[in-house]
Order: sequence, then C-alpha cells, then structure tokens
Amino acid sequence: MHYIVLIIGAALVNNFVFSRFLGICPFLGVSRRTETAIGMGIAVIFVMTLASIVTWVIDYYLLIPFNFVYMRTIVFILVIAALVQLVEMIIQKVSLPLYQALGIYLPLITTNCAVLGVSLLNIQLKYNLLESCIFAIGASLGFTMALIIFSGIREDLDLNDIPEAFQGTPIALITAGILSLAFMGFSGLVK
Amino acid sequence: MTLLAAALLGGIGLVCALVLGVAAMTFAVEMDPREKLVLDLLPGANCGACGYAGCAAFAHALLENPETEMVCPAIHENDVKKISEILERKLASLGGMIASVCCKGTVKDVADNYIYEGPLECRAAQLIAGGSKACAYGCLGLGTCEQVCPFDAIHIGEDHLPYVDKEKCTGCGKCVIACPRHIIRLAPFDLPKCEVRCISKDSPKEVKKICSTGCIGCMACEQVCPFNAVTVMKNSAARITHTKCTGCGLCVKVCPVDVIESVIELKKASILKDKCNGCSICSQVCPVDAPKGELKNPYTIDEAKCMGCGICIDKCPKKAIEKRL
Amino acid sequence: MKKTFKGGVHLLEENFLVSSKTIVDMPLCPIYVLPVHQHVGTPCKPIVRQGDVVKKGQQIAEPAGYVSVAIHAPTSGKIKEIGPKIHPLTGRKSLSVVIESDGKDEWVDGLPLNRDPFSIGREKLVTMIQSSGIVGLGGATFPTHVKLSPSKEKKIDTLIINGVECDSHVADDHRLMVEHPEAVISGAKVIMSILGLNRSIIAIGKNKPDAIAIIREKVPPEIQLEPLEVKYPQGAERQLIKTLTGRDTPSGGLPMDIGCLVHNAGTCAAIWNAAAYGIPLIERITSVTGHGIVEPKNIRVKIGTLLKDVIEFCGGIKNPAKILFGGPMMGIAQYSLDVPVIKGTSGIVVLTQDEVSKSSYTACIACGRCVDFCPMQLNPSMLSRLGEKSMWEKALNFNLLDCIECGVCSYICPSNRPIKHFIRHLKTLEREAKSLYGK
Amino acid sequence: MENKLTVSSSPHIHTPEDIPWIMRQVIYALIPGALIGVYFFGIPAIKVILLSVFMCLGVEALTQKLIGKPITIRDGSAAVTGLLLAMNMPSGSAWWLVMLGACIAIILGKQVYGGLGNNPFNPALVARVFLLIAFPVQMTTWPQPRVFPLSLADTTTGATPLGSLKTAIFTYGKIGDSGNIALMDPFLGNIGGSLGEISALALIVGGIYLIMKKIISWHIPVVYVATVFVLTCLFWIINPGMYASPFLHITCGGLMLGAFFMATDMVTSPITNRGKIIFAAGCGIITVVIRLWGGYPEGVSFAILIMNGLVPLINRYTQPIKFGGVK
Repeated sequence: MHYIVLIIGAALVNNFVFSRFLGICPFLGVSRRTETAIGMGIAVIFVMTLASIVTWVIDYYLLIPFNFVYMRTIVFILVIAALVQLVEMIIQKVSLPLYQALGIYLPLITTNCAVLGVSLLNIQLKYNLLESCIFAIGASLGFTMALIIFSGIREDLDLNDIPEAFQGTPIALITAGILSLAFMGFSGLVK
Repeated sequence: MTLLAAALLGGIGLVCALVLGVAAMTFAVEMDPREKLVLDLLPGANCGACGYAGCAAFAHALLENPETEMVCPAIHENDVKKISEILERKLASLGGMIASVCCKGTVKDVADNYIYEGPLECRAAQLIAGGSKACAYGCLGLGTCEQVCPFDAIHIGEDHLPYVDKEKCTGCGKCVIACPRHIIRLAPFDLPKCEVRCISKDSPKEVKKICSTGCIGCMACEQVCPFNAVTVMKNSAARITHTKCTGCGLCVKVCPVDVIESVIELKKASILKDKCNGCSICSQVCPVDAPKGELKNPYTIDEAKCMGCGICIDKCPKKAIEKRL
Repeated sequence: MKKTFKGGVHLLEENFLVSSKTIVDMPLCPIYVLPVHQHVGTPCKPIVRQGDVVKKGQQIAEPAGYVSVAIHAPTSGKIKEIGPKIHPLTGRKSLSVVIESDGKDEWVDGLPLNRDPFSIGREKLVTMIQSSGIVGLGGATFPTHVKLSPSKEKKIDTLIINGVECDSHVADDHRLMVEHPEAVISGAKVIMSILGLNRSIIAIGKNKPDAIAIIREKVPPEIQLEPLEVKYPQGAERQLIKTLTGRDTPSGGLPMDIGCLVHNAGTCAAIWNAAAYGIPLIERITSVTGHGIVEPKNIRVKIGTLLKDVIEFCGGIKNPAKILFGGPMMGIAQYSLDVPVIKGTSGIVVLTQDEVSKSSYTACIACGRCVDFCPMQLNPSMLSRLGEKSMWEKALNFNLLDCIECGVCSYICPSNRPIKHFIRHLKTLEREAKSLYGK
Repeated sequence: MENKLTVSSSPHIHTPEDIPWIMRQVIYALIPGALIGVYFFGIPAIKVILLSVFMCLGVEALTQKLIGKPITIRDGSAAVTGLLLAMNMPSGSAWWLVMLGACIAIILGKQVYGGLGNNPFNPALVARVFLLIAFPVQMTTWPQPRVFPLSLADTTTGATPLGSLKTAIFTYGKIGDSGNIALMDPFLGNIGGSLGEISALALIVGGIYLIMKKIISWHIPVVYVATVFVLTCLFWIINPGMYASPFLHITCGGLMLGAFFMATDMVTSPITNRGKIIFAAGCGIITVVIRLWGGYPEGVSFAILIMNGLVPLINRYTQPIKFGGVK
C-alpha cells in the first residue's frame, strides 16, 4: 500500500510537470505527436529509474561515507549524462525513426531537470533504495502521462484555427497551465 | 581532501567512460557522417518536392544510391556544389527556379458566374461547377497557393491575385501542383523578362466577353517583337519564348489589354560620344525611335523613349553604345 | 423489428408539392442540346455531322468503350452544331450535339415496334440495353448493361427495385409507379430473365401509400413488395441492401460481391420501353418543383431540353436562389439556364432565398451528430476538420474513401459546415496525388 | 437573369437546429436550476447571474474585435458559459470575482484557442478552477439557503454538506453527524453551495429536457452519476463511519450540474458514444477519488477538466466502426 501511495503521489499529486514544473523543455518539445511522446516517455522512464538507482547507490556508498555530500549535484549530473548517452546509443540501434523524431531532445534529457530532480528528491526525502526506485517509476510515469495527454491535445490543436499570435508555444503553455490547474485537484490526496 | 574529491569525480568519470565505450561498440550503428553534412546543406523545409519523405530521406538517398540526381528545386546553387564535393560526384543543379503567376484577371476584370458558397479553398471551389469565375482558366483567388507554400513566399494581394515574393521563393513547385487552374509556372530565376499573364484557351471572342485583361490573340505582340520571341496560336494566349526575349518591352507597350508585363527593369542605352561616328544605324534599328542626332555627328538617346532592348548595342559597328549603369 | 439501417435522418418532407400531380408531356422545344457525356464512364462519340438531318430515336452518338452507352435524337430535326456547351454536372463546357427541331417529331423508320422481349435472348437484350442508351436513372447514371453483366464468379441471387426515393422534393419515381406500375414491374421481369433470377424485391418508401397500393395490386408473386421507413438515405444502395437482406456490402466492394443488384424503378421502366417497343432512352420523367417554381409539375421531358424551356413550361421562377438538378440532398446547383436536361436529371428543384442558408460555416463544435447520423458510420467531424487543412493522407485513416457522399452530415451540422464538400475535396486530393505519384 | 444564382455543394437544405438553437435549449434547461438558486439566495444570486452573463458576452465581443474575427455573441455560447459560470459560484460572490471569472472563461478558456469549437477545456470550468485555486476563501464562502422573502435580508454563511464532511474527517478522523442530513434538502435545493448546484431535482429536469431534445445523449450523465454512486456505495458499505451515503454524494457538490451540463459540453466531450462512456466513467472515478481521499470536498470541476484533457486521446481510440467494417 505504501508503494502504491508513493506511485500515485509522484505520478498524480506531485506530477513532475504539472505540479513541480520540472522537465518543461522536453514536455513542450516532444509533445507534437503522440508517437514520439510515447517514445520519449519510455526513454524517460528508463533513464529516470536507472539514474535514481545509480545515484542512490553512489550517494549512500560513496558520497556519504567519504563526506563528499557537497559534490552531490555535480556527481549526479555526470552520472546522468553518461546514462543518457547510453540510452541514446540503444535507441539509435533499436529504433532509428524514434531516434530521429526525438532529435535534439534526447541529449537534452541529460540536462533534464526532472531526472536530476528525482535523484535529488530521493536523497532529500530519505527514501531507501526500493522507495527511490518506486518513486522514480511513479514520477516518470507521471511525466509520460502528462506528455501523452498533452500530445493528444496538441495534435488536435493543429486542426484548429488558433489566432496567429498564440500559435505554437504560447498556446502550448496556456494549455499546460490549465492542465496544471486541473491536476491541482489531486492535492491533499497524499500527505 | 580536494585531491580525494577530484579522484572520486575522476573515478566516476572513468567508470562512465568505460561503460559508454563498451556500449558504443555493442550498439554501434553504421552511420555515414556525410549524411548529416548533406542534410545540413539541404533547405530543411521538408516540402517533399523531391519526391522523398522529407530532406533527411533525400539526403539518405543521395548517399545510398549514386544514381540519385539533385532533384531538390529549392536548394541554392552553392550548396549543390558543396554537396557535390561531399559526395565526390558531380550533381547538376536544377538551377534557381521561381514561380510566376499567369493571370491578371482581378474580380473587377472577370465577372463571376455565380455566388460561391463553401470552403475558401481553390481546389474545393473548383469542384463546384468548375469554380465561380467566368473564365475557366483564371485565378480563383482563394489563396490555396498561399496556404501550401512552405516558404511563405506567395501571398494573395488586395486584388485577390497571388504575388510571388522573389526573395523567398525557392521554386519548389508546391503551388504549381496545388493550383487547380494551373496558372502558376516555374521559370528559371533570371530568364523571363516579359510574361504573358494569361493562359486562356477560349476563343478570342469569348475572352473578350468575360475578361477585360485576358489575351485576345490580336497578334500585335507577335508582330511587334523584333526577336520573334512571341507566338500567338489559335485559341490560345500568347506565349513568350524566354530564351529569345530580351525584355525590350515593346510587346508590353502594344498590348491592347495590358496582359503582358515586364518582369525586370532594363538598363537603358547610352552612346559614348567619343566612339560614335554618327552612322545612324542605331536610329534605323531602334523600334521606338530613341536615338537622335544628325548624320556624322554623335547621337544621343532619348531616355524617355528608350526601353533598354539592346538592339542598337548589337548593331553599332563602333561598339559605341552601352547600357547605362 | 422495424427494417432499417443505422444512421440516417428524417428530412423535412417537401414531396407534397408534386407527389399528387399527374405526369404531363412537355411540348416540343426549338432546340435540344445533348452532351456526349451523360453517364459514368467514357464519353460517347458523335456519329453525325453538322447539318445532318436526324429522326426521333436515331442514334447520334455511339458508345466509345464498354462502360459507355449510346445517345439518340430526342426528336426529328437538323444537327445545328457540334461544339462545347455548358454541362449541368461539371458546370464547364463539354462537347454536345445541338439539334434544331423541325417541329414534326417523326420517328426513325421501324420505331416504335412491338415485340416480346422474353424471346430476344439474354445476350441480345444486354447489347440492346447498351445501344438504347440506358443508364441508372436515379441520378448516378451508371450504364445499366454493365450492372447486368456480372462476372461468372459473382452469383447474383437478389434483384432489388429501388422505388424509395428518399430525397425530399422530388417525386418522379413515385409518379411513375403510380401511373405506370406495369412498366416498372415488367422491366423488373426483363432484368430477372436476363440474370436468371427468381427472386426480387421492390422497395417503396412509406410516404408513398398510393404507389404501394397500386404496386401491391399488380405485383406478381415472384416479386416481393417491401414498404420502408421514411429516412434518408434509404435509397442508397448499401443501406437499401442492408435493410432488405441484412447483408453488409464490404468496404470498397460492390453490391454484386454479396449477390445483390439494385436498379432504380425508372431504369426498369426504361428497360421495358426499350425491350418491348425498341424505344431508346430519349425522354424521362422529371419533377419540376420547389417553392421557387410557379407551377410545380411532373413532366415527361425529352433528354436535351433546355432548363429555360422547362422553367417557362412550369410558369417561370420566383425569387430563386438555387436551381438544382436532382433533389436537394444530392442535386447539383446550376448557374445558367442554358443547361440541358440529361439522362440523370431526376428533378429540377428551385429553392428560394428563404430556403437557402446564407450564413457561413463556423468551427466544428464536436457535437457528434454527424457521427450519430452517418449511415456509413464514419467520423465526418474529423474528416471535415482534416478537409479544412487539406490533410488527405491522415483522412485515409478515418475511412475517407468509404464515404458515399449522401450529405446527411452537412444537413445535420449545427455549425453549418459543408462537410460533404470537404470530403469531396479530400477525395479529389487523394485521387490527384495517386495519379501524380502513381501509387 | 439579373441576380446571380448561388452554387454550392449539395446538400442544399439544412436542418433548422443550428448552434444558436442548441444554445437556447441549453439555457432553457438551465433556467430551473438558476431559479432555485434565486429562490434560496435572493437578490445577490440575480446579480451574480446577470453580471456573469453580460460580462461574458461583452468580453467575447471585445476579444473577437481585437483578434479581428467576426463577432459571434449571437450564437449564445458566451451566454451559456456565463450562466454556467454563475451557477458554479457562491451566490454572494463579489462583483470583481465574477468579472474576473468571466474574463478567464472567455479569454483563456475559449478565445485564445480560436473561439467556440476549438477550446479543449470547458471555459466555465477553467474559470471556476482558476478562481477556486486563486481565491479559495472567497470561492468557499457559501451563503446559507433561506426561503425567498427571508433571503432578501443579510445572509449567514456556512459550509456545504460535502464541505462539512471533509472538515469532520480532517478534525475527528470520521464523518460523525455531518453525514446525517435529510436527503430531501439537497434534492430540492435547501443546502449551502454554489448558486446553481443546490437542487438536484431542478438540474435533472433540465437535463432530461436536453436529452429529449437530443442535444445531449444519456451516456455521459447516466454513466457519470452511476460511477459515482457505485463507487461511493461500495465504500459506504465497507465503512459507513468514514464514508458518507452515496445518495448524499450524487445529490450534492454539483455532481448533477457537472454530469448534465458541464461534462456534456459538446466541444469538450468525446464524439462517439463509446468515448462518452469512457469519459464519463473517468470523470466519476476522479470525482470519487478527490472527494473521498483528496483535499477538496467536491472535485467535479477538477475531474471534468482532467478528462477534458484526455478527450483527444479518447477520440482517437474510439473511432466509429465503419459500415461493413470488422465488428
């Protein structure tokens, strides 16, 4: 039950996009088509989970024992960057169209604050390894869900006559804002 | 302490590097590095005029298949050269093309057969009794060309006719395909000097009835053209052979319905006084009587009359006439 | 259980304007214009020259292929011109034969004859139907002989005579069935004999009680009478077959594939005329109606009669906004009065300014009515939105090509969107792209 | 001929049921609910309704003029938005709150997307949720219902039934007495709450009118209410001390208003009936989750707004099966 609450909390209540406002860049960049959104989501799930495990291990077995906690951020960034490179290679091998569709946004996961955020939150909230892992899965599922919902809306908006001034990113940001308002309804669900 | 920190960071970095190195070997994908270079040189509008699914697909085809021609109409000539160097084979560029609109019939010039109701899209309007414009060949003016242009290079003016932005047009030909009336043509960028803005195939009588600026096949242009560049055929608007046309603009002047337009501004002729021997040949060949003067004395060009056709320049035995800068 | 199909809509019925008017003969006119392309398929080839003298019923153009039928002179006279005239379907000029009537209306030698059509023989009957210029008279104008020559592997077991006439306003089939029921029934029998069938169904809309009563009286046992719910598009082939036999015509397939054949009641009468009397298709019954016409009438009109002559015969027009060839749901709007009545002209409807909506369309509000009412169960809302952006490739995923263009979606749309027009636009783009890239 | 004929694609006749007709019917259907609100809350309720409706119309006209689009306030959609917004606000709302709500609804909810038909979210709900989050105190100050002559005097404020439930749970950990209210009160409207949500009966009458006129289909309201009923019933049976009766849940908290009038908004609900059922079930589940375990007592607005966001995806996966297609 505890783990389910953890997942719901990370995915819905404190959704990384709608509530914590992390990872907005890929959220806006890769949400034009649902197919790429799903691909990106899967990549993020993979990277986030892996990153949170690796960083947790590094934090508890390297940084804390040697008292290098002040280097946490830089070490995490290094590790995440390496992980993203790995994912990039795998995707390029496995699915070239997805690789091309994700384009610049794939390397951008490197600096995706959502991934770093999840790693740092794990430490901050004093989760154990399993909890960190679950939390990362929940958070990345929430991110993927947000991405897919949003891509659905945006594909639909392509067919609409949006005033010229609002076309593209402006309307995407407004829509994200309204969705974020709607997701606030879940607040208080998990303390 | 600091040393230890550096060592730790370095250690982590080393481990990551090793993992990545192994992964790079396991998941290696054969990717021609030239593909990216070629892709960067292509226009990147993914207009599809080459027949491939976007620029990336075309770049891939160029590398994969050595028989692929440079079919991209939108690319700049310099970029074609660069791509030729990358591919180490000669690619012939299509040459800079530009779209040009062959109809001048505004709403005022051509009556409508009926009141059209429906989507404001030329291709859709064409489906309903062949379009509302009385002329079956004229521009419908609903702006489909504007909508399909990936380069924002064609716009419907206030008179409901499309105008091509020469700076932006790449000659990709999307509007040419989209136009249901086929009034947009591609022409080499520098070639056309005069254009007949009508493609009607109606009989002259019919044209006269429905359009105040349609070509009525009066042959005036054909007769006046000093270079045999204009031809008028039965039941068809006049056509200009661009390779023969010098852009002298005589036909523009004589056209009774104003359907021929000068596309470029021509430089006028001027006579070098010290070279001219007053042979009067120029005044004999000039179609508009622009050179003035007396025999044996240097001639001058009446600028108001000269159209810059350049006939006199070719005929002058002393090479005393040149274009004014 | 009520026999019907999914989707469809009840139209405001305006058939009463003409449904009780007896068919009258249209008097002879000075000029007849016969476009060579009056049917689906290859246009036929004129076999007369300018200045030739022709007699009524004489062939003036021959079929130029298998999917093509002949055209005959509607009256006797002289060929005045062979040249481009406005075609009522395309709105553009197309090759037509113009006949100047001599006022005698003389039959060509040997016509009309009197023979027993059942002794002619199948093959000969089919050729005769082609050379008599018979096409589907419901409006589709598909050459009838093609439908009557199914390939060997396709077994036809049911003939359906379509007397539903579901479009509002027009009542030509209705009057035909009331006044000439035996022609329709005998025509059906001829078709049955050609195909060797022993079962056929005649379907009539319940809004034509008089026609149902008369047909019931005359109908032989092998033909079954089926009164149907009044609903548009009940007369569309697929919907009619579904209603009567419960069979689904597969997507992209023909009624032939499921053993059915649908013929219009008017076509049956034309087949009977040709088979029994040798009279080619030179005239048809047309409802001239609408609130914009002074005296709505059902007329027997010669093919090639000009619209202006028809209007004059029916007392002229008042406050016209649209003149349609065909019913308001499927008809084609005309802009000129110089167009001729052609084989597929089932009605001439003049709508007044009050009836024609002038307001322009607005954005789709996704009410879903078009989806609920679409007889093909498509998503017209999405198709129209894609049509607005000319995105035909994406539209193919939404079954663009299955649309039968009945127009129910446009009729029902609260935003007044020309959905059918958008769909036609998309279909044209698809066709052009196909021919361009040769896919 | 002197006048040119009109030529267009067939069909050439058109149903008289256009957008203004639909919007008129929706307004008629909302009148009973609004009248009950006026009956129990008096003059302030009338003020809120009029202000909201006219503000919406004005803002719509103004924005359309600024954007350079034809002004379409005659189609009545802005009036419907205004009326719905008013019915979703406390009757004692300050004038500036109503005006701000109207601006948010029309500008952010609708016009930036290109106007009627293009908005992915229900404009009235966007405004209500915005106000609820930005001005929680003002938006949850509920005047208590009093019968008409009395309601003219100064009003007292109190909580909604669902609000007291939440407070009880937060304070005592159980619902206690707050769940025991006479069911006739929320059914007829004698409870605290938003202006137009208090009487389930009036809203059901309006909703049935719309269903009869075939403007909305039964799928969304029935499935929505049924989902909420079944889920709350389940938890009520498990633990009546923690969870209130399902009857209370379906009559209170704007569920009827949401189910009949907000979730059924054509533009922001799925197009096929299958999609509508999924949509309504989703609304129901989210509503129950928020009500039973979330921080907000009601949750209808949030649930519908979230499901609005999912509509494009629902539409994509619930395409109608074409005639003769594989069943």
